[in-house]
Amino acid sequence: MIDVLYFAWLRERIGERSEQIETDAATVTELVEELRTRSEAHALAFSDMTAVRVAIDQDLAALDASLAGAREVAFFPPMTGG
Amino acid sequence: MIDVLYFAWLRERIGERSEQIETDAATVTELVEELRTRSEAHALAFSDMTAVRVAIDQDLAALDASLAGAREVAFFPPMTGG
Amino acid sequence: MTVSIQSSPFDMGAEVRRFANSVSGAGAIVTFSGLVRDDGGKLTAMEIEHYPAMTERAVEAIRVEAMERWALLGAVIVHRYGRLEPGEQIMMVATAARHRADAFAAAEFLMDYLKSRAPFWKKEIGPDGEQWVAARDDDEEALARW
Amino acid sequence: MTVSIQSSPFDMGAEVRRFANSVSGAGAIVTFSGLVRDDGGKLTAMEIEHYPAMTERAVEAIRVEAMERWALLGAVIVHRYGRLEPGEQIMMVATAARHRADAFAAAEFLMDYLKSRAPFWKKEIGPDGEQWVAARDDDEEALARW
Repeated sequence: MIDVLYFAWLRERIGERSEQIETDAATVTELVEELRTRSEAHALAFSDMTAVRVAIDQDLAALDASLAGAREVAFFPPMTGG
Repeated sequence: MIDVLYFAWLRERIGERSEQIETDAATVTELVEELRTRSEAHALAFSDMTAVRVAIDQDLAALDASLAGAREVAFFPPMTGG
Repeated sequence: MTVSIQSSPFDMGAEVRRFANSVSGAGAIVTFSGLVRDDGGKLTAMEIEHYPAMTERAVEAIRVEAMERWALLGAVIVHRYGRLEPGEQIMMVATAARHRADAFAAAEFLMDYLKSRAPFWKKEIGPDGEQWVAARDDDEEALARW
Repeated sequence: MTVSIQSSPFDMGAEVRRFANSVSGAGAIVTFSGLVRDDGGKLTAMEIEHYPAMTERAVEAIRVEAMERWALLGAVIVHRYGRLEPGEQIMMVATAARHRADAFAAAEFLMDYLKSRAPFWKKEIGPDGEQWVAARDDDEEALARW
């Protein structure tokens, strides 16, 4: 069971702040494949992965990072703070 | 008649903040030559001109600048503000 | 507090004074503050979203990296989230060092990293609607110089 | 006042607040303040001499040059003279711009020029005597980058 979080326009497109996912995905890439099948909104949100960043357990990670031991995966657009 | 001003260690070595000089010097270089003859302290203060900066009428100038029309000439070490 | 993530406004003057009093031996203090620009009435408000569980840790990691890379005597970061009006302060950083080169470089480093590596997202709200601020290519490129 | 040459102390926090309130449309404000370092008890006081008839004009000329070279919405400079104790503020600059790159670059430019082109001379007074601060080669070299 993984908590999946969405921020900014990913949150808005998917219409959820977070969802709990039962998954065997070994990597972020595999998780994204699964998420795309959940709804058209998910498919749209993840249609261009160059616009998506990911954090695993609150640490920035690569899109092909391993999910071994991961409890929380967050997806969001490039950050624009400061 | 030119007002000659001294700052920082030039002021301390010469022992004066300013002096009025009757001079026909056409350039700063010529004025320095004249000032050197006024006392040993002057000669010492002007012994190493690489350590001396000059302003003519409150504008930074080159050591060989013309004195045409000049009313106030100031000598001081490199500046160390900020 | 060396890192503060807050929705409430802050008093830049008071923060600067407190920071200056908190460091000793400093010869140079640099501050940066970011404000919501008033783009000639095109902006009604700025909404800043963040990732609460991650934000403070990510910002502190950036601060620690600056402390390690430059000879700093201190560094503080305040960053707000929520709804902000034009003219309001979004965030500030302050750095203190013996010499000005370290204080300036570290402040610029902090800003470049906060822009692209801290989990904040800005949305501009105007009379004609709202839109997420796009990341700028040159913000990402700015990281390359460090 | 955009340039103030004064012997009295100033309140950095109050100056920053006043400056921020005086500019409109700014997205970035950078400040620098220079303090008398406490060199482990080796310094009793700093004495700053200046050239009263020239100082304000020279500092204003440097300020105007910064305003012309960068897209600034404002710039202010406060510089003290006279006797200062360790920990006291010597001077400050503040710059405001729409974007941070202009505000940072202009503040660094102002500092580099004030160090080497404004008529101030510092003398360090310690328990073992006093001596004029020597100009540093790298302060002069810093000008070359602009």
